[in-house]
Amino acid sequence: MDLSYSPEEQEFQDEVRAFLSEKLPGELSNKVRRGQELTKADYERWHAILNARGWLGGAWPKAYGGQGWSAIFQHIFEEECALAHAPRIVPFGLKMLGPVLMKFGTEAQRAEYLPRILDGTDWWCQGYSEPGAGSDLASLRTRAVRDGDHYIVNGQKTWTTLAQHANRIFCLVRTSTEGKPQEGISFLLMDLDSPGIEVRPIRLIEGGYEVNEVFLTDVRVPVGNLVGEENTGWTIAKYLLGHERSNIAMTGFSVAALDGLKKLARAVRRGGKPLIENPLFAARIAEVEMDLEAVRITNLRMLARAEKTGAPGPEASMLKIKGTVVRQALNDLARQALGPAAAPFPSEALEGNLALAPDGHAQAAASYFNNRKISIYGGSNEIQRNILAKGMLG
Amino acid sequence: MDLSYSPEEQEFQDEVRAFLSEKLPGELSNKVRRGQELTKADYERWHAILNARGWLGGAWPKAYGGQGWSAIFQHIFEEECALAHAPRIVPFGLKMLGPVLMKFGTEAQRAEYLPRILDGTDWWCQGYSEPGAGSDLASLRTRAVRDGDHYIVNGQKTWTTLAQHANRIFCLVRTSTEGKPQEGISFLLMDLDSPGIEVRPIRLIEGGYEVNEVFLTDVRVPVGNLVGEENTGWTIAKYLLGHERSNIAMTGFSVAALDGLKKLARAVRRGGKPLIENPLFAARIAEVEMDLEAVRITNLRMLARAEKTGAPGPEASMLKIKGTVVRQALNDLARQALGPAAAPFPSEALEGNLALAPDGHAQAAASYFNNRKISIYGGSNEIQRNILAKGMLG
Amino acid sequence: MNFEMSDDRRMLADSLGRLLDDACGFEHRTKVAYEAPWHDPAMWSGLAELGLFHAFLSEDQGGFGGAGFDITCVFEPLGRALCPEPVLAQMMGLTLLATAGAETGPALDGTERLALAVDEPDAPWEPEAGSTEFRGGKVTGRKSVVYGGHVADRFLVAALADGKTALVSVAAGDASVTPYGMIDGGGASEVVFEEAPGEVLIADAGAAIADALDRGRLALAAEAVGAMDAALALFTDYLKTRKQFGRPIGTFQALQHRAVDLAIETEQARSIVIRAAAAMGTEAQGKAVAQAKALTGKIARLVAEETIQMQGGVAMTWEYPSSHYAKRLTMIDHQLGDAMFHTERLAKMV
Amino acid sequence: MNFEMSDDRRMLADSLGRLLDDACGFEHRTKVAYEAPWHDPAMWSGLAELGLFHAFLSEDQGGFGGAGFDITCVFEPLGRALCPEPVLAQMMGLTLLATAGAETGPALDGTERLALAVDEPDAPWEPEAGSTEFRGGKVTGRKSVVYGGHVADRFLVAALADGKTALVSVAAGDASVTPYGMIDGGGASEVVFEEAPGEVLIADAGAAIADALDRGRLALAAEAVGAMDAALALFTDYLKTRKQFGRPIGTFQALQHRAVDLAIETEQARSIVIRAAAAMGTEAQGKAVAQAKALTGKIARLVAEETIQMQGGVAMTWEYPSSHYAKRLTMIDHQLGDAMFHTERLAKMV
Repeated sequence: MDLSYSPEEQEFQDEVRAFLSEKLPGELSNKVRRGQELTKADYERWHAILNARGWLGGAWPKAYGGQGWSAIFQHIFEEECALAHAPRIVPFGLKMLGPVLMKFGTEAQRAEYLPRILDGTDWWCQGYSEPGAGSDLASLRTRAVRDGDHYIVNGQKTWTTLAQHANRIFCLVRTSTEGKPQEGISFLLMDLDSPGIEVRPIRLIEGGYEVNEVFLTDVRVPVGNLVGEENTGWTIAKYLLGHERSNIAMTGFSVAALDGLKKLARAVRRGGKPLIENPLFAARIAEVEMDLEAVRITNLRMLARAEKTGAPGPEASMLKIKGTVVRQALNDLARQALGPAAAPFPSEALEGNLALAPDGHAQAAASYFNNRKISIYGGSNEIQRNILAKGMLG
Repeated sequence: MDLSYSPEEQEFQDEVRAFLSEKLPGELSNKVRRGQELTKADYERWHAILNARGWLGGAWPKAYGGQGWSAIFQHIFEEECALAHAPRIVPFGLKMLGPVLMKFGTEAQRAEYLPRILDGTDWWCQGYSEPGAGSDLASLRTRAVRDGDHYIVNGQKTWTTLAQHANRIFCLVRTSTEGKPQEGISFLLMDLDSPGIEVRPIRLIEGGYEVNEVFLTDVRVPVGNLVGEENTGWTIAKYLLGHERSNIAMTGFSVAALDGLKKLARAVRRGGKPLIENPLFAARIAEVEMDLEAVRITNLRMLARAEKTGAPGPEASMLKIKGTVVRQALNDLARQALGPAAAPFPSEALEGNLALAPDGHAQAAASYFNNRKISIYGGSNEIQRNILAKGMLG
Repeated sequence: MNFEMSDDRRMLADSLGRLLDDACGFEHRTKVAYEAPWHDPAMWSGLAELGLFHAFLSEDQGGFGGAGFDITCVFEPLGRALCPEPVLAQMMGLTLLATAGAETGPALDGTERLALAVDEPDAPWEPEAGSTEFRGGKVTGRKSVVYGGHVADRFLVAALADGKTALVSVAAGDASVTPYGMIDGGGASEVVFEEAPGEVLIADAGAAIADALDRGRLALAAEAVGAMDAALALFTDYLKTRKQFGRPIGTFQALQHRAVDLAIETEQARSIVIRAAAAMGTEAQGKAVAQAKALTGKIARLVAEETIQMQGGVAMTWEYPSSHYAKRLTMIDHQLGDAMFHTERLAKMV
Repeated sequence: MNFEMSDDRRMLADSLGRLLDDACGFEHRTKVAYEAPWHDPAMWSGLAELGLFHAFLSEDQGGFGGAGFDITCVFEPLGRALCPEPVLAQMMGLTLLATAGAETGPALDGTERLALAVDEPDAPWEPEAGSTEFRGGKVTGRKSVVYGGHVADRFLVAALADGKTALVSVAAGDASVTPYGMIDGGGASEVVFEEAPGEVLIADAGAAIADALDRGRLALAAEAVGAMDAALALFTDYLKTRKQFGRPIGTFQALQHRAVDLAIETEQARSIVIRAAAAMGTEAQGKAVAQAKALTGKIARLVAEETIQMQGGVAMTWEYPSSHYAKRLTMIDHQLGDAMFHTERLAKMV
């Protein structure tokens, strides 16, 4: 038993810290810390900084311009980034499509798309969910019908995150209605500029715009944009889901949020004293903190196992559930801590002498509402429980 | 809107209080308050005292020796009894079989059995559950086969409360295996002295004996002991379940338990101060108290509705769930309040100078464990949720 | 024992419900709730014409109500409709004017809009702990998140005067008012008084303010119950109709049991509000109101979180009313003391 | 990073597991656990012969272990087997003897049985708050619920001496000992000292006792994880085989989701115990142990309550092992500080 990083891992951790302290622009980290919406330029700026260091695709094999990071290196990198309030890396190209192309793509597809992901030429988005197919993804109905060298695609995708910034989309589409629903799905790449594609923003609960509907009407897609064989899209989707497990527990974000919460509870006063001296509120912080500490260790256990066996095991679903619950509990306490000051919207409107919340917390309520999403997307916590139940009870 | 009792009801409440203060023996109320097991003689003594006043079957119609109490009168009576730590009335004859015979029994059955319930000649127990049929009662397998003027009964019943004190049992038995499982069930009365009946005690988690297994081997039961028509037992069982709703939320017990808990938390010291001054513990008491207050009002709302419409409505299942959860939370806090002193068993072994728990609380842990049953028996809280879901979601 | 609303109250609640159906439909409500001035004069007039504000005062005081159930029978429909108008501020203001024996006519007919300026940035929910002062006829200090302050004609201000908490009336024009909208809709304001001329309405106003706050808490608890009812109705409808894996999601037992728990808790909330309404004006008022505010606060958050989680993505969108109920149900706990604040008060009474 | 047990520890844990399979089977265990003297000399000897007690001290101290993971690798199997022997008392006693530099041989080989006498009726879990005194070579006071006290040869007593908390050794024969069984099995005792001759082992023992208590808390947390594992194994087996309404109850989604939550929480418990074991001897020890004890206490109760509820009546019976796991999992929280006690300590550290 040894919970500490190896000397090599520690050295890498130091390296990441030094890099972040030197290269992460304060404008960006302040925006992240305050929960403000990032612009497309913000993301691109950060991606470019990372790419210059060769770390944007750090987990990619060296052959594709990456560093071939182990799961633990990847974890260290992401945790440090979160602690430093770096913008998150937009995952659709780097963590989703990239690995899919490496495993299922043709040589030509890899050569065309992988470099454009790293250098920022392409911004991908993900066309999975549909209005009628959320948790039950396999019931998707967007049709792709072969017409010579093209597929003609008709249908609708939804919850497409940051599609407003994207120029490309990878989609699950139905190419056959025979057999089980899973068997007729294909994985198709599209140019968002194609005629017949329309992106419409969806406004979210807290007022922001980060997801979209994508309408597909007689969109012509070259057959060369098919990834893998026709009707094998479900295998690819499952691979992607099983592969994309790093940062699933979001412990880096949560550790940073806990730190922010404690500062907030010291700054805010209730009953004439700092809120952190309130025994009930302090006990709640203590309770979240012990849960977070346990999630952090469970996360390390999963990483160690993945390093050995190559598979994350059922801990992945557990981490998704517990990691999101802890993160939401932290959002909840930050919102609560502000009392009446949490309610004004948008809080940035109140500045200077009239500012209501300590720096970094004006968006506490908005972040709380927005983060209700994390236990819904990427396979809701209910779906994760179904998966775990199958393993546990057969 | 008026939450107070009518003048007539208030008068009755005063009458019950006066009666309890005069007639309830201190030996009995002390045993109840301390959570000690009552003997058969204890129960019989209390039944006799109530019967002498005409209140043992207070909810029974006057024609059968009762008072024809309204649901509210019955509630007042039971709440006051609970607050005074009176022994509970053994319900199997009075609240279960009695009403069943009144509705489904023959004139002869009523004449024979009802008086013997009130005067204490008969102690009934209930033969419903079977080892393979708990929540899924309709799957019961105890067979009753007609043989001339008798049924020959073979099978096994379980969770038969206080069968060790009983001389009679009413059973659900299978008289037909055709059609749906519900359709082949009959309601049969038996003498526990009948050859072929064996009662074996089941020891419970906390060490006590209050339930039993009842083995039935070629038991000959006169056909005159059939209640209602053959194969209509399910209707009777459902009637009984729907009818037996008084005291379902156990608010009287819970109010008494809350009172005891507050006294306990004043008597016990932690960190050099009374436990009740601990902000976390006091907050937990406050939380249970508000839940209990709400259950109490929901209970009154149900009574008022039952008084008007004759039916308790879905609140009955809600009250079962929330009432048991509150009761268990109170048991939980009392156990916790004792700290290390909760653990010795049986705690009465430690008396005088060595007594560990304030008077009345030596059984706190045992009561906590024993009361895990209340959310299981009589239709578990999961079954209640199924019932409510059907009403809510169709 | 009787849990039926009186005919008068039922008529008022029904009329109010009909008015809100017309004047506060989802799209119009969302527009009003989130755009300056966060207020619809027509809706306000409609409420006033209904005689709504008269329900908050007794006949002695010039109204036709004033009891706890008069408050709850109004605020439940307001909660169901997510009405963003500052009725709460008007109600608490009227209560205090009446207690002070001051003129209530213009406020009763809705032509004068009141706001209670009590909270301060470092002392939320504790009027005694504020540092706003009244001296030589002038008020100086800052009041924060003043509900209804965005449209108020007059502020009723808690201010220290001669070592006591006084209630001082200040015309809105004499204060520096920064209006803003709220994340759950509707408006409030920051209010800064710099030597603002004020008139003392009650010199030793601690008890009067505490009573007004209690009435406000009861109103919010009732509003929460109304919003829960509406949120649950949307939710159960969704569970019955939305299909996943080939069947309505309401047939999945794990969701069923959680849905049932929400229904049970909503009944708990309803019950504790009834209890508090009945306790108004009795010795039990303080404790019963604290219980009602704490328990409804806790349950409101549960209903908000669970209805979002079980409905999934759609409940995260602005277009679907469920998200707006979730916001109101969550943020209602931030007004006049949250569940923790009141639980702590209750913990000291056990 | 490495989450594998070392070979030595794995061998010890495996040997211990086999011994407990033989010597602490359910029926025998239940008999020993609930009948005076609540102790099986043969089981005790078996544990001693395994060298178990040597695992609690470092090589310097005459053992072969002494680290946090040496404690957890022993107490997890003890928890799985619900072993009623007072190994915890022996472990804490040995720790203190070694810290004091006193003779540990007879305790290491199990011939001397130790018990730590710390709690008092009005001061549970707070050795500094006791009123037992040591004066002129004699101990006077009462210690309450002394685990292992029912069979101890020697008590290590926390007593006030010269304004400090001293650790005093008192022979069992010099104290008045009232032994009794526990509701979750095993034994303890009330111990009254009346001018009992004692020998000071550590004059200023506050830190040494605190460390021994931390090691005890870690042991209990690990024991809880072992008991959770065993309880969950019984439970999942029951869910898979028991049928209601014509199918295994483990196919009902509402139960599935709750079962999954228990599995998740048990992993949380395992993780926090690993964290605490790793923190022993470092600056982080106090906080990490408090977290482990608080979180396992909370989760243990959840596992106990939920496994009873979902298995139903059968889990309420004495004959079915599940009930005994539930009792141990519940009562473990009553030893060395419950979840609330440690959460409160942690709340002061946030």
